[in-house]
Amino acid sequence: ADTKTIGVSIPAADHGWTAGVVYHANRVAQLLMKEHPGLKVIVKTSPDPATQANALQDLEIQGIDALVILPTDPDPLVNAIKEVKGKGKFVSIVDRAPSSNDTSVRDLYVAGNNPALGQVAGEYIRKNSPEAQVVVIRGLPIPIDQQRQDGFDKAIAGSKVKVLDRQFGNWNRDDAFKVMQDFLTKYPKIDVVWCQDDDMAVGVLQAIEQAKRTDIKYVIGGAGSKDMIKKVMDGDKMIPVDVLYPPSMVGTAMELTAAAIYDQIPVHGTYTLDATLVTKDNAKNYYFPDSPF
Amino acid sequence: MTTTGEGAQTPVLSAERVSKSFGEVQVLFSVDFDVMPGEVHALVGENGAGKSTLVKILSGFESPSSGRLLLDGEPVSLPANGDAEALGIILIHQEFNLAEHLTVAESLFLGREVTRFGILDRRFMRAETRRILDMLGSHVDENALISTLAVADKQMVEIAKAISRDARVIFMDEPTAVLSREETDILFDQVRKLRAAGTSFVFVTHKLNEVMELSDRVTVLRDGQWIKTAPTRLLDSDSIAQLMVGRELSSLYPAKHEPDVDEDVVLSVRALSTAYVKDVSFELRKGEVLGFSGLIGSGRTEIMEAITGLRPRLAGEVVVYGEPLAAEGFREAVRRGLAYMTKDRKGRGLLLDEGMTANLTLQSLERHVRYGYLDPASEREAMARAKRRFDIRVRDDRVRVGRMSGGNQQKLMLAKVMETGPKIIIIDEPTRGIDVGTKQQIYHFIAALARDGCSVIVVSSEMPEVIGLCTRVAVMREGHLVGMLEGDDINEQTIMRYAAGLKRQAAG
Amino acid sequence: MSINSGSEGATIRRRSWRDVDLRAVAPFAALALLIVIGALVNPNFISITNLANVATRSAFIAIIAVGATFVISSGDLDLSVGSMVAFVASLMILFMNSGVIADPGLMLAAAMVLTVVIGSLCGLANGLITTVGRIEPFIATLGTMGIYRGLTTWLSQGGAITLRSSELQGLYRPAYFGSVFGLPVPILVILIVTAIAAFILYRTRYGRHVTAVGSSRDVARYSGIAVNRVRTIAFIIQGLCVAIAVLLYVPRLGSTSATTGILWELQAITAVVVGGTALKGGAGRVWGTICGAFILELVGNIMLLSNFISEYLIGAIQGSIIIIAMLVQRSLTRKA
Amino acid sequence: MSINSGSEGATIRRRSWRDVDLRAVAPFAALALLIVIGALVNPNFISITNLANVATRSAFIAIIAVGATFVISSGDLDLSVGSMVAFVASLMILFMNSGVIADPGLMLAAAMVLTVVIGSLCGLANGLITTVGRIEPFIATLGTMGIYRGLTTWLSQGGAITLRSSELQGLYRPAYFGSVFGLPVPILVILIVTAIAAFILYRTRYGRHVTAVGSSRDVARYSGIAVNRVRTIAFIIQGLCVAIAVLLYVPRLGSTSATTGILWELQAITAVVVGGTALKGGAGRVWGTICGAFILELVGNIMLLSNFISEYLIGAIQGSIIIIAMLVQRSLTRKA
Ligand SMILES: Nc1ncnc2c1ncn2[C@@H]1O[C@H](COP(=O)(O)OP(=O)(O)OP(=O)(O)O)[C@@H](O)[C@H]1O
Ligand SMILES: Nc1ncnc2c1ncn2[C@@H]1O[C@H](COP(=O)(O)OP(=O)(O)OP(=O)(O)O)[C@@H](O)[C@H]1O
Ligand SMILES: [Mg+2]
Ligand SMILES: [Mg+2]
Repeated sequence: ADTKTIGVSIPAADHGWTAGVVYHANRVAQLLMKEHPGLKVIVKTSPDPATQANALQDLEIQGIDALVILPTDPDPLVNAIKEVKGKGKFVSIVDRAPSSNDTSVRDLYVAGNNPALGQVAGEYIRKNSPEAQVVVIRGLPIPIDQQRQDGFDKAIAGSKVKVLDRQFGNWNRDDAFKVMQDFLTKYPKIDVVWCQDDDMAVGVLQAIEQAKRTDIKYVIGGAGSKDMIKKVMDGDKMIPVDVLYPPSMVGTAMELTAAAIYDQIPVHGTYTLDATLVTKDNAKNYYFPDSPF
Repeated sequence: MTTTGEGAQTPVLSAERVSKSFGEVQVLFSVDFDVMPGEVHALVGENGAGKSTLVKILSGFESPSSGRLLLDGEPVSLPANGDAEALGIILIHQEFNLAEHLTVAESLFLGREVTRFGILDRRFMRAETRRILDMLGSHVDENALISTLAVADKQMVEIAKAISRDARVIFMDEPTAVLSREETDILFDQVRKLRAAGTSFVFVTHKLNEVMELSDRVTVLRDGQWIKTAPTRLLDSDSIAQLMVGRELSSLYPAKHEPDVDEDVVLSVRALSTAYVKDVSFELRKGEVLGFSGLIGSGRTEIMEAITGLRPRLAGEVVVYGEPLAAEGFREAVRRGLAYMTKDRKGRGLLLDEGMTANLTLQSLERHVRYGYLDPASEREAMARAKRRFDIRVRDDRVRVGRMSGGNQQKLMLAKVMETGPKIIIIDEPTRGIDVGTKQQIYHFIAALARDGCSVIVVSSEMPEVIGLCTRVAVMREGHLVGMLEGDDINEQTIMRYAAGLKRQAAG
Repeated sequence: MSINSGSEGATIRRRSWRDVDLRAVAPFAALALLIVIGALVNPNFISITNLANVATRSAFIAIIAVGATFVISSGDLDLSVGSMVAFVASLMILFMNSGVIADPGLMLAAAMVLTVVIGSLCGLANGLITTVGRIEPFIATLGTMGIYRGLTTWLSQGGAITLRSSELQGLYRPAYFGSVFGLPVPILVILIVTAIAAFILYRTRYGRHVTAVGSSRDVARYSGIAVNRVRTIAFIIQGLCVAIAVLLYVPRLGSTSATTGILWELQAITAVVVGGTALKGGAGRVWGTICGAFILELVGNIMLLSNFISEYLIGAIQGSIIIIAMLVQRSLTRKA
Repeated sequence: MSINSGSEGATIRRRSWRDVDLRAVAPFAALALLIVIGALVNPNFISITNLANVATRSAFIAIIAVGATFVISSGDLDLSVGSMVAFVASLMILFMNSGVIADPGLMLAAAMVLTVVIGSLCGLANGLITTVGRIEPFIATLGTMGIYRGLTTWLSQGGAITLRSSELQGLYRPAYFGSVFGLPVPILVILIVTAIAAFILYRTRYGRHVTAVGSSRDVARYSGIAVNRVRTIAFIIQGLCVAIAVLLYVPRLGSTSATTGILWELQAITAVVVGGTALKGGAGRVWGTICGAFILELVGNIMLLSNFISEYLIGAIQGSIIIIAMLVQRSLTRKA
């Protein structure tokens, strides 16, 4: 009798982390549907903001009661989200917040902490290699990337940690490989690489290995892919830590949303997930060998 | 040479009651045709009579809608797309069939490259090409890209391509349309040589003197119907023309109309030079028909294109109605009443994928603008007018221009240029591929233009045309204007002597 | 010749009309087929709201593709349109954020004019580089694609550029979300733009020149057509269309970033080709282009509404549908 | 006519030869210019390591672009190569992960053979859809681009596919990172592939036919050339080149994902065009293509090594450099 529909709109799997999002969204969707017999969860992926705005319309056509959205790029999607919200649906935004992130846009905000991702990495470097010369490989030129940079800069502000260079690696292994090769050519001495994403770390490690350079002490990625967590677990010198930015947060948001529409629990406001520092000690808590990411 | 004993031998190739339709348009009606071993069989007829179509059917490029083909007396269905070459049946297309990105040698051997151990034997192919070109008396460089060749040189390459093959029957669809007299003679020598060795030729042309000169038999088509086949010696040019047109032809050339000496000079060219042409000066008066003669590649086209601003000038000046004309300003030239009809109708003259009307009005669209938009009705009217005026014959009004017969394309191109209502008209090869009947119409048309006060420059490789039409003839040689002939000097011999460099005037 | 002109002429005209019609109709047939498939996949599909949604959001690509029809018909190619959208939209929003004009209505009007001017200038730049610089359009516009995208990244400092004034936003919103006599504004804009484009392409001198230049540069030149001017104007028209698309895009999302419009150039070109215009240049089909844009958008919509396709496979199925649609079109045309 | 054949023939020959040479040399001149610029920008640039790095990593695009030279010369276009890399690489790694063959050496050999076969089959598919299906190559390969990419996403479930056996990885690594007589393997492979391709294009019957088909389909058909076969084989060669690129790609990172090879098709086409091959078909320039691929990679490298360019503007400057390089080339050719 209690048939409800939750629409889940997430970015298409275009790199490891988003693949993880897709994986967890589907996993939790199955769980929820088993738990609530009348519930239908529709998961849709979109490669870019314009398509995602379309996807929202398409979900609405299917008569959803609640929307969980992880925006590809939040600001361009605000209007589209408001459109849904305006029709009285329950809206949860995950991870990427628009600049005006208030109750007129959404009911629930499950936040991955982008500034913290940068900050935790920055603090680790500041603490462990206070005079490090760092090169930074950025993602794509979109706001979340900027937030991570800002967090990082804040953490190292006033320290002797020096950023030698920043370039975009587009969250892509091949591009990261190229950028790292050129960094290695350009700078005779690099202490630390911060590439804020585990996918890119793969390319970075290969480039370092190829150049047979020993000056680089370690590489900090981010997000918590199984490969990198494994390296941390195994005590790999090059990957001493990883900063967690779990793609499973979308599942958290979906569970909260289901709770909101079924149990009438007042779930509102902001839930911020930590950007946990994964170390050798706690790594096995975050190791999901079955995830594609 | 007189292997025309009909009935005695079986024909190499023959067509029996062949008909051809394109869609619902029939262009050949139950035509019979045969080729004897070692003969030259001329195929003549008006533009659009279906000559090219027949020749394409006989060489496998088109298949007949009904009727059958016989090879050595046995019914055959020829393989498509030129594969009939394997049977020794070769066609020189009316429109060129060369790839612009290949060199001459590469074109000659395209589709039957010679290899050694799987590797192209380029040296052999080049040498062989050189040999054949030399045999044809052509100076074309075997390494030149086709795209850099002049129209006539392309034609020579086509001919060389055909002759180099081991042929039983060679179809030549207007091979001489772009050739000079000299080149034609060399070609004919080769044809005679091969004929003596047993090769048969089918020769499509509009030049009836060539028919008389070379062929053993003549077949006449009219409106897709077979009219007559007869040994050439039983006919003369006039009777062939009459068979073609279906009526008696009056004299080919209209009476010349000499303009007064004190008529205005409408165009004057002063010391014009381009990359190839050096220091050319001449004047053109109102109502005058000025001929430009010379060998192929003597620079006539280049000078005309430089005058009209289609080609960069290096030096010199062009004055139209007393006002200088800027270089590289073809549009300005057109605006000032100058018109230029190119000789390269396929590459520069017509949009082959478009219909007739779009082509006709392309250069004169402003005449069909009503309230800022194009008026299709007005364009249709113009088309109907042009069809009447230039006797453009098509069986399907919406045919793509690329599919029209060669002569009718030529007429359409002339019509297109005339649509701009020019006062000074430069026509490069006005009657290329045009049948005698229409030729006469065009000559009279040019004469009428002159009488109405237009001035015309006729660039032509056909000597009789220049002689019959023009009151003055300029002769070019190797980029120089070597002579300006008037009155009785305008005769074949004198022109030839200037063109060949045996005689030369002080720059005039 | 006049003997058989009577009866034959008549049949000919009929035949070639049918011919022309079928070629032009083919994309519409593919569209109809898709709508039927869509209706089978999900009953919600055929609702007015959904169809209106699809038509509305196809507006950007459709309008850009109309411009692309000109460029492609004239024998060129413009790969920069996607980045141009991002660049022009960024400048528009930055201008509105600058607050140089106090009155919101005036400000909006000025911003719209500015957008149109900038779009045309971007098109002009593409045109000049291609024609005066004599660079293959593919390379030239690949270069400007990088330039426009790069400038956008720089303007946005890697982040987003968002329209700040909510007053302006409220004022501007109806340009995308509003409707006139029940017809959503974007659909209205598509129709107007296409009608004007069709008029220009088929009923003006310039349009005729575009076709001529696209079919043969040499013939056009020898016909006294200023080939480079015609080509450059086609690029400007493309820029103008991009500007119009931006005018609809900004009120929709109210923000841009360096990723705005990524790959739209491919979509626009695809719409043009699916609509029946040949990439080699020559005859352009504006209405076909619009139809092509709808088809692309519908395919995506059907994918989204159908719930049995793994989201990983959407790309693959989308690709297959495009190929199948073209095959259907081809077989329709062949029978003609 | 034989009167003037002597002198005239000679001048023409000289002229056209000079022309050909300069055209072929132009991309190399642009390359030289870039190297000079690079040396000025950063002294490290000119080091052997850096140049070797650049040449090595240009291998993928270069080899793919060699295949694209065939396709483009024959008058077609293949947009699917980037996704094809991802697809073929995924299958290769999945095969190696499957462990059906115990012996690592044998396994590797089998995987390589498989890769080549799959690449050729993908090319064949493109070729057949384009020629037999008579669909514009742009659309046909846009469709297969979606299909290959979609299948890859599906195979990888959106994530990465990583070569699991470290033994295999160790065995295979030198294929990218190794060197023979001081020459990195990828550079060696580029040279061999290009030499073979140049041989095929310029010295065999098939190559001649490719040029003819690209120059004019009708002429080729009338010369008894099996046009569709020539075109399809060009697509197969493209597939083969993609497979070779994959053979070098997999040992580099030992893994692929749904993003592998994104936009490589544009880069490959750009390399071909920068190298002097016209997109309209006809003459192909294989060595020019390689040079084009180097140029693209160098531009990126110089950007990164230079210290004075904001990371936001890199795309813009890259775009400008490509345009400027083409202008330089053009002006060189014009003087010829
Ligand atoms: N592929 C085609 N489709 C439609 N009509 C065609 C096609 N080919 C030829 N025609 C028509 O057939 C008729 C005969 O053309 P054909 O080329 O055989 O004439 P022709 O005798 O060679 O004329 P010309 O002397 O002008 O070359 C023309 O009306 C032409 O338009
Ligand atoms: N020695 C030469 N050097 C350079 N170019 C030459 C030379 N000889 C001939 N040409 C080329 O030949 C062309 C001259 O041919 P053009 O078409 O002007 O002559 P034409 O007299 O009109 O001959 P046609 O009968 O072919 O129309 C020039 O454009 C020129 O480029
Ligand atoms: Mg003919
Ligand atoms: Mg001439």
